[in-house]
Amino acid sequence: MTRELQFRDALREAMIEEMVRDERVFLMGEEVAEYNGAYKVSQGMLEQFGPRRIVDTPISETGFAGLGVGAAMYGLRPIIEFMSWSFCLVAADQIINNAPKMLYMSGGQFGCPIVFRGNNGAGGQLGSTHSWCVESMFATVPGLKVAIPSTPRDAKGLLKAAIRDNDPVFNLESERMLGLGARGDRDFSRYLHGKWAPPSVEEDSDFLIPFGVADVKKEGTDCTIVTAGRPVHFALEAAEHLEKEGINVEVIDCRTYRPLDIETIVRSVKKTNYCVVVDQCWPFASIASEIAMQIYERAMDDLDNKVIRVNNDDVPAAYSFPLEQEMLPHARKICEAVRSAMYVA
Amino acid sequence: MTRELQFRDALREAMIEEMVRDERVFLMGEEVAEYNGAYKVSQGMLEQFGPRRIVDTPISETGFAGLGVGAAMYGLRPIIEFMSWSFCLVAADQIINNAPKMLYMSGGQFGCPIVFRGNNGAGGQLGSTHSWCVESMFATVPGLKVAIPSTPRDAKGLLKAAIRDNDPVFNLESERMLGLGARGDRDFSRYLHGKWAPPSVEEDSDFLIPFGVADVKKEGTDCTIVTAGRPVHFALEAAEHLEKEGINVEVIDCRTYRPLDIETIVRSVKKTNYCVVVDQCWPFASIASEIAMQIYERAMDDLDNKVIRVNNDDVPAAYSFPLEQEMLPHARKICEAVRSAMYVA
Amino acid sequence: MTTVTSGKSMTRASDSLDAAKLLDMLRMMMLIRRFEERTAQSFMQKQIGGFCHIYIGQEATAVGSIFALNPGDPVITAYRDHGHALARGMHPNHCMAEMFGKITGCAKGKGGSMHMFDRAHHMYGGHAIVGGQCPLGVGLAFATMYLGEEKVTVCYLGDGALNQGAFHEAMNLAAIWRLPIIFVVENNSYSMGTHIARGTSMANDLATKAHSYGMHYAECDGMDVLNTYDVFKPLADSVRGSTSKAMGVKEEKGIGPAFVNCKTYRFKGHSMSDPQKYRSKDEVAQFEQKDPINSLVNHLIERNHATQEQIEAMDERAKQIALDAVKFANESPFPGVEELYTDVYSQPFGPYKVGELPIMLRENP
Amino acid sequence: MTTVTSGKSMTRASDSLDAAKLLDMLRMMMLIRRFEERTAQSFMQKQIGGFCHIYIGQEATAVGSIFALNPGDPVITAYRDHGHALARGMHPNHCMAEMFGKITGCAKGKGGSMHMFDRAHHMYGGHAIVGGQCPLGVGLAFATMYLGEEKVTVCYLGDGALNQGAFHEAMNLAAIWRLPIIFVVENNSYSMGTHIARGTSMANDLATKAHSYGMHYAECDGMDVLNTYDVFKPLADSVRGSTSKAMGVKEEKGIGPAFVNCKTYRFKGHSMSDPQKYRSKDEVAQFEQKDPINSLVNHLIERNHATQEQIEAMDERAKQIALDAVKFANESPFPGVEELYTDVYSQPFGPYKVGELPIMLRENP
Ligand SMILES: Cc1ncc(C[n+]2csc(CCOP(=O)(O)OP(=O)(O)O)c2C)c(N)n1
Ligand SMILES: Cc1ncc(C[n+]2csc(CCOP(=O)(O)OP(=O)(O)O)c2C)c(N)n1
Ligand SMILES: [Mg+2]
Ligand SMILES: [Mg+2]
Repeated sequence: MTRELQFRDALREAMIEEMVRDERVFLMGEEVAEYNGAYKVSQGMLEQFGPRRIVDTPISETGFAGLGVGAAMYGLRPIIEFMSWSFCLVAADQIINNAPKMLYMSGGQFGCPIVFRGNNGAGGQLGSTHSWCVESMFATVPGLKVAIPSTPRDAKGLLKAAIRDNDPVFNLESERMLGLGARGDRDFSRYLHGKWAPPSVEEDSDFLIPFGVADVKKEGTDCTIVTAGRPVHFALEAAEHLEKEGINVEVIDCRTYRPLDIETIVRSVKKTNYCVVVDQCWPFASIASEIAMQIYERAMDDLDNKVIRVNNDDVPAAYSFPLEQEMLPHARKICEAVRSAMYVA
Repeated sequence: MTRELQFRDALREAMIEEMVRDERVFLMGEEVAEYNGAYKVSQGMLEQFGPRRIVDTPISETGFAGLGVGAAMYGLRPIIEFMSWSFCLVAADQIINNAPKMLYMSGGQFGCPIVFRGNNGAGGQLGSTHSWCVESMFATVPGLKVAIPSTPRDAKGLLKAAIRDNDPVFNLESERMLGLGARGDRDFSRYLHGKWAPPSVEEDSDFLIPFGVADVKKEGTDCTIVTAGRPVHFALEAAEHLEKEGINVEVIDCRTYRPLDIETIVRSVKKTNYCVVVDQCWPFASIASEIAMQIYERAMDDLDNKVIRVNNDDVPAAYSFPLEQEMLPHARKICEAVRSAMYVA
Repeated sequence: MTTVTSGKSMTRASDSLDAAKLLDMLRMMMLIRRFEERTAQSFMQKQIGGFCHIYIGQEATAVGSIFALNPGDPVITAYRDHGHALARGMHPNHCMAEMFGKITGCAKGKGGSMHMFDRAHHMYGGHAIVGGQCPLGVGLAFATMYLGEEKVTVCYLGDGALNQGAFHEAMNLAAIWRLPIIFVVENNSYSMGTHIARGTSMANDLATKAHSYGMHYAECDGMDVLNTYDVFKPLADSVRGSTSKAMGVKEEKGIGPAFVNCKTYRFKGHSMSDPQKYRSKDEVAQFEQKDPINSLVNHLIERNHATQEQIEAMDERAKQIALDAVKFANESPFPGVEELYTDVYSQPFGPYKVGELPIMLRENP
Repeated sequence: MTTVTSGKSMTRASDSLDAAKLLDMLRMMMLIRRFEERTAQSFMQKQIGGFCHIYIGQEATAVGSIFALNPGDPVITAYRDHGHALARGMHPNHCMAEMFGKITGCAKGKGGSMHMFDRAHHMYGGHAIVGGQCPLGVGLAFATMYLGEEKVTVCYLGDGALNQGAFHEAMNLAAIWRLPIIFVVENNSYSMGTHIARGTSMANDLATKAHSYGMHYAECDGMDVLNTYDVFKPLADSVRGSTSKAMGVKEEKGIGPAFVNCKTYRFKGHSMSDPQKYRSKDEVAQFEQKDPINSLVNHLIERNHATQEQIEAMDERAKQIALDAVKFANESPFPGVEELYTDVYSQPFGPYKVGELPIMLRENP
């Protein structure tokens, strides 16, 4: 029996279970405690764990991100919430200089088991400074791990794995997905049923999704779509459209970008011989460029056409609804890319 | 007659000429005035222009980078020096949220004609927090322009163009190149002679190198090497080695990564049918991935083998000399890549 | 350096304001109030998207301070910016249309509620990253000093921004270079659900923060437009055109930068989606007693500067303007998708194009 | 909250130090001095690369403060960190070898001069981004509070870091949560070529900065190891183990965080490549009069705690240890290129491998 579980609840379950399991884990961020989370992800956690372990911060991302790194060096296992990854830019030095390099700079003496998490990608009409997708910028940094879940099941399994991981993990969630699971069948999409909800804690308190293992979210034979995070849903929407046209795509969810499970991707491309890569960042030097490049490196001879990528339009995010919608790597763009990849006029 | 001009002098000439030409241009940064520049790039400029236009700052990158953006909105044309681009991370929000998005967010009302410049890439054994290459991370951001000169001639022409440009430009210099031109013939390299020194101000005070125009630094017939900045010199060093083996490479210097002159690159690839892309960033989602991807997009049928990329090793920069040297995209790696691209055992 | 002024102990600048000017202030506060009511309504009706921060309750802050400025003095603020835009002179139609995401908006719909820019009125924008506008404000002040202009920049921030590094760096730069800038904390005691006392050390003594930068400090009752004006008018005049030996002048002018703690209160939630469990209804009701509009109305009526009927007519007019703004916004078209690629670069390349200026500026360049 | 202590007006903590302890202090300062002379020499001989910041002149600061700590109290600092590493107990061999980029270095040659880490001695590193260590220090203090440990974290910074946002955010967080941390400004008046008065507003009154965060303030003569100890000993004891109601405890213990202005001077240039035109030879000479080592020597001799011969022998010994360190570093091998891919991840994937701990820790885990 599949639980009807929202994405935000899955995140919360992951944190609660790990906090119960390990006294060293704590959650810190803006409005996570008394306000119960700006997006209600941490609802009730203050009550359960008290102010020592669920810590409200002032608007000081550099301060509390760095605090997390220091605490991790000392042996704690912080979860630092950015209300939005867009706000992590003021803390960039702490998260991409200190967190991922401490182990190396100290010659292996001080690790940094920390999770930074929060909303990534366009919310709803938040404008250009509030709509960052950080995966392209940050997955380039050695020392980090980057997870980007697309379903409540993955959200829980990846976040639990992230909290237990001994390295710094960026967990990229999406404001647009937090409510998934509460809006009826559309979200569940007929492709996802079994892959929707994680087991409950009674069933499996050690339910973890290992890093670097991609998931075939929909099997198909005609063209491989590689993606992760919110665009998985765009891809599944496109899959429904394309199915009507007789095109049966395979949708691969990378789940983590660093490490990247290129084997699973290549296996699929060898089967379908066509490939579209979808990512929600701006195209230049993006995750999509990287994945495409790696496919060429390993499976060029299996490709019957070029790899086509679908990204955000290469412009800042606009506020206006029609502009923002058009900018995203939405289903229509993906359909067009698949048709073009498959030489279907 | 070619002038013996150091890279740092070329940068200074560019700034001085533009400051003489336009009263709105000023230079601001740490130690740029009284100290004459941490790397002597701004030597003598305080004396020439006074403290209003050559401004020493405290160690407050967020503060003075943002100051520059505000001043640019008001109509000035700031040059903001980061002693090293590694230090720009504490100012990330100002330089990638405010500078490149102001025009868009204001619907075209407030432009941001500003140049951020400084040393990029590994210096000499500075360790991982001080050895950032920011081109992969930042060239992904729409609204920015990114220049990365490799010779004194380009340094001057590009910086002058950057200062006159009405958009925010990141000018990525290199500590390892500032002294180029003073160390004898090795630097000039027999390939570069004509391309070394810019005209003097008397010859041409409007000597500008337009953005988005790549330069063929060495013509060749057998394999295209695409790169920019310091790695151009690694590539030329590789070219000398390979010449002895009878391989005649063509070396293309992108000069600006955003805009990217893909036409010139593709033209060369169509001629040589083999391609190696070299960049000094970490490989994942890098400039090299992007350029390779664009080559596949436009010239896949002209390639007789895969595009091979050469990057920094995918690890933080180590301090220790042999480790740092090995990490870089050095000539030996490039030679191997070319041989492998050309199926030469 | 250790002065504290509050506008109360001095001859009041507002005493020299004639009735017409006072009525202008009232008119503007009423406009903001009625405009914001329509904003909130339009948000509930899903005509406005994104984050939407309502200014109701804080009107006296923007109006009292901006009325103390010269027309060319630059103003910059955070994302709770509708009030400042209107007070600075932006037409309500362009402000509302922006929130509707329409091409007729001040930023052609590209900025939205949090990004109100108006070049003609020297409004350098609302800015959405907390504290991020502070270094920009310093840059505006630097530019006016650089150009030798007689100006003062006013940089607003929320109390939550006191905890951001950007604010501190900005304060220090302003102080060492004696820049003509006034930092104004619109201190409504909350950043989202966090009371200032939980987030800011020494929250009850912001004077010491100003003094730790050697900066002039003032405070005002941000619920009282006249007191706010009283503090800002002389302060703006003494900060305006400040110069610094560090920048090469021989004789320093002006008092350099200042910091104003403007105690105010927002009557509505942080944004439109705030359940407001962090404060009591009583607390809100108590501040509603100090409604800045009522206070000024009473002041005017007591002094026979206006009749009740006049006041009501003004309020009707404000309602009508707000309604017209909604109508204008509603009837305006969305930007076409080709607008995606304009205004990215002033000197475009590849797929990019130069954009047209917003009609707001084309009408009033 | 507005206390200012200087160690002079109170019973001196150092009065209770016996001769052996005082001689230990002297020994450590001599070691740092001689070690740094060799460091500078090795840099000139190009055996050390990168940026190299010499601690000569500031020895009393690290030694006086660290001797006031318990062995388990965490210490963290900026890039001018050799003195702290040695004072905290790092073996000079591992410190020097690190600078030579050798596998026997404290960080296997991966960190270099600016990144001295020693887990066994609770040295949480030198950090090269100015101000960046301050939030880390707050994290260490948070962790000790979280775990209910009786510890105090000491976080050193240069005067240049006063102008970084990270420092301010760290101060505020420490203050609101009463964290057991002491921020120590090693105030040598210069950040590279910039005198503190040019870069920091109110440079002559750092007390107000501390008070603006409601933080305990103290100052000490960083050229005088005993005065430094006198200030730090009681301060560390009262800060150690501080707790906070904000974190859920009923009874608050300790005085919370503190800020110490340690006035010191560097005798050498900022780094090895500094022509030092920003200060006069006279100024340097004047401070050399206050050489912290000479002062302690005089103190010891006056009180008959040591003879001139003993002192000379100690100094010879320090020279020898420094020379041995160079020899050790010289004779050690460079890391093999396979070390490129170790220590990137604790749980590696793909090309990465788990690294071995530095021999420093394997010998003394
Ligand atoms: C750097 C950053 N962190 C977090 C946020 C999210 N955020 C937006 S408004 C806000 C509260 C700000 O409160 P305050 O500064 O007091 O302004 P007010 O809302 O009271 O006007 C927060 C946390 C942000 N926009 N930027
Ligand atoms: C964020 C940042 N900006 C600039 C630098 C370059 N830098 C290194 S040390 C230094 C001066 C620091 O002076 P201070 O903090 O007083 O320490 P001191 O050298 O006197 O020990 C500067 C500007 C840096 N490392 N980090
Ligand atoms: Mg507030
Ligand atoms: Mg200093």
